[in-house]
Amino acid sequence: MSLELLIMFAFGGAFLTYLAGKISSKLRDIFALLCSVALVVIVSSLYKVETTITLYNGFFGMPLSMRLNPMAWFFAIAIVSSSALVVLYSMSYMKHRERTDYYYFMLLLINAAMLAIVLSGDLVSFFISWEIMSWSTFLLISYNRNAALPAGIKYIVMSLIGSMCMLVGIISIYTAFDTITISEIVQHMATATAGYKLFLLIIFSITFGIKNAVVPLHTWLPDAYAESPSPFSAVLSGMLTRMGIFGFLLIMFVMVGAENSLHMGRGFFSYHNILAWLGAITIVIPTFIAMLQNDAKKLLAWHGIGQGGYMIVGIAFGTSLGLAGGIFHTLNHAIYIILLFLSVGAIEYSTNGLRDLNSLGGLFKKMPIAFLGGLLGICGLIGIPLTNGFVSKWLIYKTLILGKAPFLAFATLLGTWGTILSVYKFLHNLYLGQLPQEHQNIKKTPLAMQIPIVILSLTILVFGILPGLPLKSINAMIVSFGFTPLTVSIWGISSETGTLNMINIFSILLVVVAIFWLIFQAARKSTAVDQYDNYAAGAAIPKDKYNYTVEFYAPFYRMATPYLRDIFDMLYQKIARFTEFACDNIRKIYTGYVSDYIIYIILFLALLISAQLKWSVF
Amino acid sequence: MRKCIGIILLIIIAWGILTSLQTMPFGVSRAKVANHYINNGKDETGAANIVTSVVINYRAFDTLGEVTVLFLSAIGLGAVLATIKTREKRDTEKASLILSTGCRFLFPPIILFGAYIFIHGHLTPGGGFQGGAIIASAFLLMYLGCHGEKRLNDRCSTFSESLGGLAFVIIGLIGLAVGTHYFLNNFMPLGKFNTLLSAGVIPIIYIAIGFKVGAELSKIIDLLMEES
Amino acid sequence: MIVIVTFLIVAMLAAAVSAYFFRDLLNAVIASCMVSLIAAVMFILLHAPDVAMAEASIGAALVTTVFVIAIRRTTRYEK
Amino acid sequence: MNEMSILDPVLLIAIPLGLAFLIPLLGLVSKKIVRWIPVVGFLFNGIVALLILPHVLKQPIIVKIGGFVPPFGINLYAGSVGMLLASLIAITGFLVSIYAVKYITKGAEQKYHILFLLLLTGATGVVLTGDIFNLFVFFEILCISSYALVAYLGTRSGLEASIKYLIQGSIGSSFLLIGIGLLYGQFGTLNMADLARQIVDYTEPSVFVSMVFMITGLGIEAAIFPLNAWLPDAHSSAPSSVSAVLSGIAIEVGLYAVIRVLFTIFAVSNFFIFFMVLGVLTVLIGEMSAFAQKNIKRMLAYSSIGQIGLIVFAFSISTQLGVAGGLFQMVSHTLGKALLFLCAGYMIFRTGSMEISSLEGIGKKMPITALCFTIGTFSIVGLPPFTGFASKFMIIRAALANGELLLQILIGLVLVGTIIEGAYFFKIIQTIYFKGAHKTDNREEAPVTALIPMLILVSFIIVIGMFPNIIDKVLQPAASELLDQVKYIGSVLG
Repeated sequence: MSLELLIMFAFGGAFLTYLAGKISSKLRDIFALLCSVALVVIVSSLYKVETTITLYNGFFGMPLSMRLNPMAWFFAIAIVSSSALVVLYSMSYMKHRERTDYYYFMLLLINAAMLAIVLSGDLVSFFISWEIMSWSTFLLISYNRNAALPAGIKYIVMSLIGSMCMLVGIISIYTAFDTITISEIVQHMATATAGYKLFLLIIFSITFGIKNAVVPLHTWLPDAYAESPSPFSAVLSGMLTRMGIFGFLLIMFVMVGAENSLHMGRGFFSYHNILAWLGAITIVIPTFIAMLQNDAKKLLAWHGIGQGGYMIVGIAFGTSLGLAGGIFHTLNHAIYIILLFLSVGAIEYSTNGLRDLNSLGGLFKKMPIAFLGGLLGICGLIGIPLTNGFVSKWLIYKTLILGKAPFLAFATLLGTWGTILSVYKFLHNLYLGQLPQEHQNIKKTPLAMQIPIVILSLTILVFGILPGLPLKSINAMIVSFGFTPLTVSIWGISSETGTLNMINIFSILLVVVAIFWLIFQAARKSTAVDQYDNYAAGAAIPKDKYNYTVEFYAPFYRMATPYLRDIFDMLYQKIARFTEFACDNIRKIYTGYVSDYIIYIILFLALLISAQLKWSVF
Repeated sequence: MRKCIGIILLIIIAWGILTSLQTMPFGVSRAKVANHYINNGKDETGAANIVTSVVINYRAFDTLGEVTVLFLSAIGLGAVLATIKTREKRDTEKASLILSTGCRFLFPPIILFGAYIFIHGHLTPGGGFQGGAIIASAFLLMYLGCHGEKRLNDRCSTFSESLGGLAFVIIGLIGLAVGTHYFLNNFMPLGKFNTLLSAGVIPIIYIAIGFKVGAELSKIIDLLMEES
Repeated sequence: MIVIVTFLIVAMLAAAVSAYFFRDLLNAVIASCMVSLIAAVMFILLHAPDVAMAEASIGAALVTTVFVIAIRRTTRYEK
Repeated sequence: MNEMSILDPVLLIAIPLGLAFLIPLLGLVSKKIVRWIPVVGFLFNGIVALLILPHVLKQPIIVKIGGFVPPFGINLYAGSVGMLLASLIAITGFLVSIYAVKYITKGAEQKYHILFLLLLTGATGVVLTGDIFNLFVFFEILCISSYALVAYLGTRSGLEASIKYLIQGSIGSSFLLIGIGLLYGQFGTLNMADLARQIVDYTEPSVFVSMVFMITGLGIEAAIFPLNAWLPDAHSSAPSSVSAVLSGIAIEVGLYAVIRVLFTIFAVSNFFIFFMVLGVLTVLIGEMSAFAQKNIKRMLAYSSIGQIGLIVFAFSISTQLGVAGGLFQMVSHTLGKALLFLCAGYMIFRTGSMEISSLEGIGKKMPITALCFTIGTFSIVGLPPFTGFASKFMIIRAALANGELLLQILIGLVLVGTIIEGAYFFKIIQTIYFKGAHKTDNREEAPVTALIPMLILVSFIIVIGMFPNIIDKVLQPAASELLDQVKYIGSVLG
């Protein structure tokens, strides 16, 4: 019962929020918040519950069902809690924007659709929810107008390509096995040929690869992230994109089954190995492209792609450790990237929409909470110990080293170095350095925006120090895939070559930090001066030159730009232009002259007649 | 070039039609449906004119459709012409006295002839369509010969075309309501063969059609004449 | 009888062909009117008087008038 | 049978015909009543059709007009397909005529209503008749009223489109007539069942010639690829309420006739591969042409071509699933496209231009209309949970069911068409909602008489999309009726 209630609550809440907005905006805000909090409560009350319910048989007599299992619960709780935080954040962020009813409606609808995706027990309801999610996302990406419009089109076209692939896959499964219920498909899959399984894996991988932005299919993401409203960018990067990971888990380990999907092909040219390599490429290239970005959100967006690569590498490697790492990284990534987008959003809110890294700086004092969020966020992103990103990255490195994959391991490390370089720029150009004059009197960050940032920051630390909390339920998920369980304690995880125990690291670090702090306190001699109170060779520095963070990586930029172009995006643009050209020419078949049209008609008739009478084709 | 292609294509089509036609022996009765009409038409419908029995009884539904097509073309023409307002007065020469008198003299007999044709539709060749067309040609004569003097009465033509069509449909519906419950059933007594009051509903329908067709065709002429 | 029929057919064909070749559209209309008229006669010879009646009144009279009206509203000569 | 005689399917044709004849008379009394006559007529039709529909699912009703046994008289064949389409026509007609009450204000109003009524009556006749010449007659009614309605606005483009349509349509009609004539010459009967029975054991290749003539003739109205050049002009220059039925009903009915001829009369199986390729070509060319359009109604018209291609493709799979999918796609296209044209009608009316760029900010100005439009596009593109998805699902299922390589390749191409379709429809949605300045125009919503039909169509789209079982109960018998030639012959000739 509670599952139906959950879904009804999610979808109904979205519609009612819209209606409430017609009455008063205050009522709507409260209602939206209540809805999303209620969803968190309901989902968390369903912990360790495993049920299956049939919604109805209305769709061509196919039973559309919902099922709850460890995997679904894990993703569901992540979805609802992140969306609750985002809704809370939006209450202030979106206050003075137009069409807020619509915004909340779409936000909650996307949330409900994602919930329906992870809870769906059959492929048709999976597809339906997937598509609802896709089109509502499109509607929300376009929300910011202007530059957001092409981004939206790019997103929806790629998304449609993915959906069509998935639809073909689903229907072929239905024709092959005569069922759409996932649990039944699993049983039937044993009878399928290896070729068919490979077909399924590939065709679903296209869909999920597009959604998760695996490298050749990633081009929709940077624009979409950058141009959406910031709270929605957070949802987009945190959970929505990661529905791709959910999909990969579903197709690889649930439907096709681990023992099949990990033995598809031979040697290097096996399915999961190629996927892992794609993941590695996804880590390296976007991370370095991120370094070149001057738009805070675009920078984060490219990191979003790159981090997706870690997850892919983890789950494609296909050991319990790797899987745990991949899944955990999905959660961790969600937490810190939402945090980062929310803090960038806070800056955007305060500076009236500025997010250009070159024109900001020194906001540390003005917006301490946002700075905290940004700092902890990038710590998580890099994977500094004591933050959650460290644990999942550690798991992935460990997997790759244990799995004797030095190149992949090197790629992941390379990605981390790139991350460090680029997020330093991010942190520095936003919060550190000099505060430009025009930002001296920026708006204060409202409380509703601060609370989510604080909560997420704390979560990063909690999961970093106590990784066992989420790893337990991840472990349950891995077991349900048929892998050997990990030995997880609340402080960490042990594997055959070494144990990760965060409490040790925590205490060591605590001591080190305390010592350093004392040293710094004792040795502090610097004095604070105003930013214009500095001179070079006796002359004041021109004002426009004072911000030394402008063009932070200029030499690197000059060196790397030719190699770091997004060739896939260029290729797709070319295809799109060609299609447009072709469309324009096809149209010219309809010349506008009746005599031509009559020739067509007569030609058609004459062709058919002669085909039959002369050659008896039919 | 284009013409050549067109001709070649048309030749291919003609070839197709010819091969089809070769399979039909000319003049030999193969149609069993037609045989049925010839053999049983008299008894089943009571009409002396077999063509009429087919048109108004066996295939009355088609006739209803055709009447509608005619109705449509008049209405459609009216609808299109109503939107184009480019009326310009042209100088027209008045017809000579002899011509106009002759036309006026001929008008009643032609009308009468048309009426005769459709009233006797079930007995002699012709019927509602032909009668209506003849009536319309009488109006045409008036338009040509006595320019602008006598115009079709709009209200009158509307009445006759509407009532004609309605009568057809209502007779059909009465057939559905009474007797054997078939639409357009010949529910009235067939009467004595080969007399004016025979063949059940056929004469009534034919009169309705005659009025309707006459009114519609005249209206089309009226519309076009008025415009020019 | 056969002579009459042959004559009618030849005349009909001639009228049809000349309707195609006339540059003066009014002439073409009259020629096509002749086709209809001869067709009506042919129908009578083929014992189909009702069809003949329809052909004479509609094909020969009404259609011709409609064409003439159309010509009057547009141009008389084919370009 | 006795209690059924009250609900005779022939009423679906007779009553609207009678009402159409009545309109000129009523027009003399009051101009206002006339507007409501089509509404009344189609309300009646809708009720009757929906009441009859459950009866025909198991056993078709054969209506003998005039009481003559087929093949001697004309008969109506009110089977599941016929009644399904007849109900669809009646419902759409009802909604569109409500819309037209306020929408049609210019020109010869009374004549518009007559033509509109007869257009759909002709369509009903085509789908119900069991006689091939009768089909031709009703087809003519359908075509002639559409010629006139296309030119109704009297604009230059309208007249030009109408003339083009008239020329091509007349060629089509005459080809159809030639085909029927050849068939009658060969078999001496006009009854479809009787013809089918005789054609089964007739081996001369020349029977194919008559079939080709009929297919070409009907194909012009059905807008199959090389024969559809009239469509974009005609559908875009007609008044929007007319475009809605032309796109939603007229071409579907044309296609129904093609399918009926192919499946029931000739039952040619090896023609379908050709037809399938034609369908895919129609999809691709329609969608690609739509992509480049700047005029919203032209875009919708081209998109109709694409949809027709999809339906043709579905039918030519010629399995139970494929045919059912094709019929379903017909239903969803009718609902979706009618909705789109109705919405576009008032959008154009309010902005005064058919250019897509002029629709900027209409989402604020006419929120409900814009919302309906959005839902319509989603349904046409085939996004869940709207009807378009359910029907597309069925078609893809049918295409993949056989495991034939050709079918798989073709369905791939169809899906490419869908993606192109998605791209241009989503662009329009962005234009409606997200383009232009943030100005707050005062609201200029469409009148209630327009909103009611739109909202009803939206609710149909959503309900059928979520519960396709409702309609699947009709689709399955309908598909088996189309495929089962023997049963058709048996139930007509006894």
